[in-house]
Amino acid sequence: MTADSAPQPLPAGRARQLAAEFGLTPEEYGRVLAILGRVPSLTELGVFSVMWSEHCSYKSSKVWLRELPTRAPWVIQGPGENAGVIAIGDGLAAVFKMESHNHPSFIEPYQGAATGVGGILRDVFTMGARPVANLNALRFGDPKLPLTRRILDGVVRGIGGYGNCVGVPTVGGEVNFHPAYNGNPLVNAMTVGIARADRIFTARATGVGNPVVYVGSRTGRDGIHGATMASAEFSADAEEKRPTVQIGDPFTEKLLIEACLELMATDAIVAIQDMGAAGLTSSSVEMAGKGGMGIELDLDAVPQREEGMSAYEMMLSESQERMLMILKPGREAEAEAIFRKWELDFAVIGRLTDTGRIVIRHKGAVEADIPLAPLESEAPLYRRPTAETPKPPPLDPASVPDPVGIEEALRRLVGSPDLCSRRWIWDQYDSTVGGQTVRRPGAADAAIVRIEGHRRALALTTDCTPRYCAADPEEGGKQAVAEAWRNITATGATPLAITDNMNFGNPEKPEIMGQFAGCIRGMAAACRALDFPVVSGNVSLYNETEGRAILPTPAIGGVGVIEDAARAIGLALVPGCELVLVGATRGHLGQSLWLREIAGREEGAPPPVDLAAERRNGDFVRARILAGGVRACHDVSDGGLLVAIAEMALAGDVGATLEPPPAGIPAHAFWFGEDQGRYVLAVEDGAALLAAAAAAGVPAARIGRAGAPGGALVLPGGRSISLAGLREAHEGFLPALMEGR
Amino acid sequence: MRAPAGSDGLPARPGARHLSPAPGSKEASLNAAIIVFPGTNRERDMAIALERAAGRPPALLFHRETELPRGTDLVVLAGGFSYGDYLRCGAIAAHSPIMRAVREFAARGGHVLGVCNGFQILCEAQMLPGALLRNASLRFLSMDCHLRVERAGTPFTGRWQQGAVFRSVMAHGDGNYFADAATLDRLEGEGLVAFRYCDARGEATAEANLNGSARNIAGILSPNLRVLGLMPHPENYVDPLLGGTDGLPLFESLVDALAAAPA
Amino acid sequence: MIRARVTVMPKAGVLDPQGKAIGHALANLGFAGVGEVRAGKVIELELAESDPAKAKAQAEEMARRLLANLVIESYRVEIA
Amino acid sequence: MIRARVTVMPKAGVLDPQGKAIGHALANLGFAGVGEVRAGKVIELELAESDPAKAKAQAEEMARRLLANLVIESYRVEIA
Ligand SMILES: Nc1ncnc2c1ncn2[C@@H]1O[C@H](COP(=O)(O)OP(=O)(O)O)[C@@H](O)[C@H]1O
Ligand SMILES: [Mg+2]
Repeated sequence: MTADSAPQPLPAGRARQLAAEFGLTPEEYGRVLAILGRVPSLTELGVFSVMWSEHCSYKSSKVWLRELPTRAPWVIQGPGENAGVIAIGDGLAAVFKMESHNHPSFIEPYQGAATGVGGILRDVFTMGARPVANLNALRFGDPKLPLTRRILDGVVRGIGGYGNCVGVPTVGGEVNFHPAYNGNPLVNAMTVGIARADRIFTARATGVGNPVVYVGSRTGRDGIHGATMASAEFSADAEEKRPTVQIGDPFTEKLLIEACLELMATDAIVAIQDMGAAGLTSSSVEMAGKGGMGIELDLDAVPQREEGMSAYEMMLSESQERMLMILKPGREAEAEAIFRKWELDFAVIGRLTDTGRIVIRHKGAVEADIPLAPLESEAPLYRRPTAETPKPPPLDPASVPDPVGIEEALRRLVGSPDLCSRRWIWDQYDSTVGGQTVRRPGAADAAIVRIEGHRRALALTTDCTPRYCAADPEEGGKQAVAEAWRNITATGATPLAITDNMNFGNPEKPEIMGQFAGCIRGMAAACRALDFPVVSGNVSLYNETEGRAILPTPAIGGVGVIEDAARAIGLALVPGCELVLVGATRGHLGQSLWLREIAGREEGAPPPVDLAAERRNGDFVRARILAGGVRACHDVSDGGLLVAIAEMALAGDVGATLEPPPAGIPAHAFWFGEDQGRYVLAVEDGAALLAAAAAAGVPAARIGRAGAPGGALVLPGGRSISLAGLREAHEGFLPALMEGR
Repeated sequence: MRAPAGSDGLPARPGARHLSPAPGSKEASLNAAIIVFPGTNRERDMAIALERAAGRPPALLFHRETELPRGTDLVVLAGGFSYGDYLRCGAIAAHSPIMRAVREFAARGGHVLGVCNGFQILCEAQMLPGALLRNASLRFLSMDCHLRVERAGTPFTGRWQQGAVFRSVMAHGDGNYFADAATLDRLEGEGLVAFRYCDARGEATAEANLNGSARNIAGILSPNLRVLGLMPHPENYVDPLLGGTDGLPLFESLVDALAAAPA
Repeated sequence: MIRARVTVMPKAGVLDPQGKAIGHALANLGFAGVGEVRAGKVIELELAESDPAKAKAQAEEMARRLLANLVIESYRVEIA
Repeated sequence: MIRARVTVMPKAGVLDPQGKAIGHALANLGFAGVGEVRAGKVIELELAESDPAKAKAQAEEMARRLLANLVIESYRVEIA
């Protein structure tokens, strides 16, 4: 390129003002000037502001994320690519990631959630994997508010609307309610795909002269500055940000999946990357940057949906269902034929160069010319000040008397917002398409999805207990990872790796950054102790409305594998079995749902996670499941032991008779305490299990016996609670809330 | 049973490539062809069920084709969201090139099975009467249902007794069967209602009629009994590991019928 | 260039769950005096045609062949 | 009793996947010269009101509060 075609700089004052509007600090803007050696053009300023936004640069979180363990012998690709990749046997790999669409889902719940699903699907199939399962981790505000219902309704319709249409089963997730999410719901979507382990595609662009190819939908003025919006705190005038909403087209996504996988079966692709946040900008910058290349784009060639779009608008558009790829030379026609067959747009829009610069041309003018290395190496990176959350004192169970009795507490708990059945939600998600879903939502602690043509299956879950994280970020971080590990273990599968979605408030506040750092510390400790590395993830900060932050929410998506899907077990109780509790019970009521829902208090330390015991107990349980003789298993988490037993009984429609609690623990603390590392097993031979536990040094106790179909839970002392009544409370809450039924 | 491996090492994905039709060997019992429209997404489920019953994989045919493979004796329109379900479910697919061939095939007495989106397409193509409206709840319904066999002894229901009750999966947003009263009376009078939604005991109650269909109708037949459309997915219950084999008789019935009397 | 508008409504006698649900929702929002509510579709087309009568005929054929399902819907064509 | 018709269309510039699919389908059916296609909704309401101006104001409020999603859609009210 020649000197006479340098980009047209903005007037200096205007550039400084716009930089601030786009979210660059004065110091960051100073770096832009230093890198370019001049004032940027509008397009250049747009590129810097989105690449250096929190969403794309991870500038506040990166230093902490580095503390997470990311390696294991089975990890093929850790964080840094579009999704993580692990080997799962038979020469196959699981490719997965979780991503947030929190802000868009607040502004327009249906489209926000739908495009969230679309985006995470692209992250997975861009690596060469066929998506085989979706999960969703949702957090909403106070269920009594009409706004909460409206958001919940739109989000669930949006997730279903997109996932059902693309034909990827939605097999699991989680839902919490808390007023802290009133103005900031969380929508975290996870996709898991399957690829051949030796056929993984990455975004590393190589080969000077190789064509840069655009495929998928046309570019419109959708969501310009969505990436910076996702990095900005909400104010009451959020309405004004509405034009940044994007519309999803799952039909086009389905065609894009098929077309990409068809092309990937050839060897024509050098590198590929979806256009997510900051669309064409981040995909082109990242691909060229990763390969140490330069890149030239000719925006006149970009397929456009609207007329008169500027270079700035095209580079920042977040139109959905688009991909960018680098092809081997001479393979354009072959690739184009495939995309045309699927009725998708296809255009060569540029070439790789050896200049190390991104050069953007539009209508004969150079609109941007930026050196790529400093764009990345000079990107802001902050070690923001942290303030530790003060450790709450442990709560003495004896200090909280039981106001209502065991029976009434159980009835209320199973019908409470955080413990009621999620059936109303999963009934709107196609969980069976693909014909491989062995355990659907509600049937097991982790969903089980078989790999077509194999006996092997994946075990999938999402978990996080935000109230624990708020009380003690480090214990909460540990617990989130441990619960995901436990959920997979409870099916008989081996937990292999996680993806995470770190949802927090404003990182410029030391107490928020302290929560972040604490959660990371806890997660890292748990990942190490459980051999459960992090292979991908996403950070969503500034989840605040008018200065009030959400609960710290590090959502964990766990993936495990079981060699023979037929050996995976569920949580439904089976008549005639003995019930054995594995793990130690101390009656920990601090931060429990019993404390919140029954005693009306949110206080105390959350239950500590003893990682050595967690590992020992879980490895023992998994071995027993695989050895046979365990008919059902459920981990003990929210709501404690009696809620876990009730969930098993309801799932199997089988009653149970329970034995008295040990002396020394108040009854309500025994039945509703949330001590960690515990499982309820329904086994054919209780004595054999207890003997094996004793030999392994694992605490275990017989706690009851399963009864007859359709029966009741019989408490020690003879009082019995009919399953029909419990079911009404458990199943009734969401339909009543959402349909007035 | 294993689907043929594709070049990506995973089972072949129909729709991604155009598989060659199964060879028309004499002892072969079923030459099925599944039509893949853009947005069809249950073709794998269907292929697995057909292969389980027939012992051989079906052919997969892209919507742009204008002819069926030689020797085809069953055409299947599978579930999904053809053309995104935009405009009306099945409306755009009903006008695609391959449908002319399907219509001619049916007119010659060929067997056609349409499930879910396939049923919607058959109605939109006027190969079956009536239409499928939005579910009465206006929500997508993904859950188990029970079906009662209203017409045994057809090529699709030969393995069931009249009145038999079986479980199926349903997964649709627009499954609310509608036809005017005269059409419904005719369907009933001629015994062309194949399946009705019912409860576990076989009662066709209002509560069991989750999508609001007229007279609990879940599936209907053409007058020659060779075209069947139904909303639920029998193909998702053909494996004990995946919830049971309640749907298998439908496919086994087809194998029986087409082995006995080729079209 | 002529703009045509095709309005497609559920036929009388055909169940209209959407219309019913909208009616309920309006009542719940406090709107009084809302009688029957019917929900339909509208498709706006740009036609490369200069004769309004021809454009209308063309849009009507589109409605008959694709845009409306005459089993359950009726249509109306307007030319802008 | 006044009949109001509320037409709700995707805003200009907002992706309209449905309109796009319909446009493709019309072309595949052999209709030539079809330009842009936009698909929207129409809601017909019976209002217990005798003053057309009041009926219009009421329908407009309904559109704003429920019938249209103003983030992505615009609406138009006509009184029959
Ligand atoms: N948003 C959702 N989408 C689909 N399934 C969900 C969702 N939320 C919860 N579920 C399912 O409901 C069941 C119970 O969830 P949860 O109470 O979070 O389980 P656990 O406490 O064992 O982790 C699980 O099978 C889970 O996958
Ligand atoms: Mg869970």
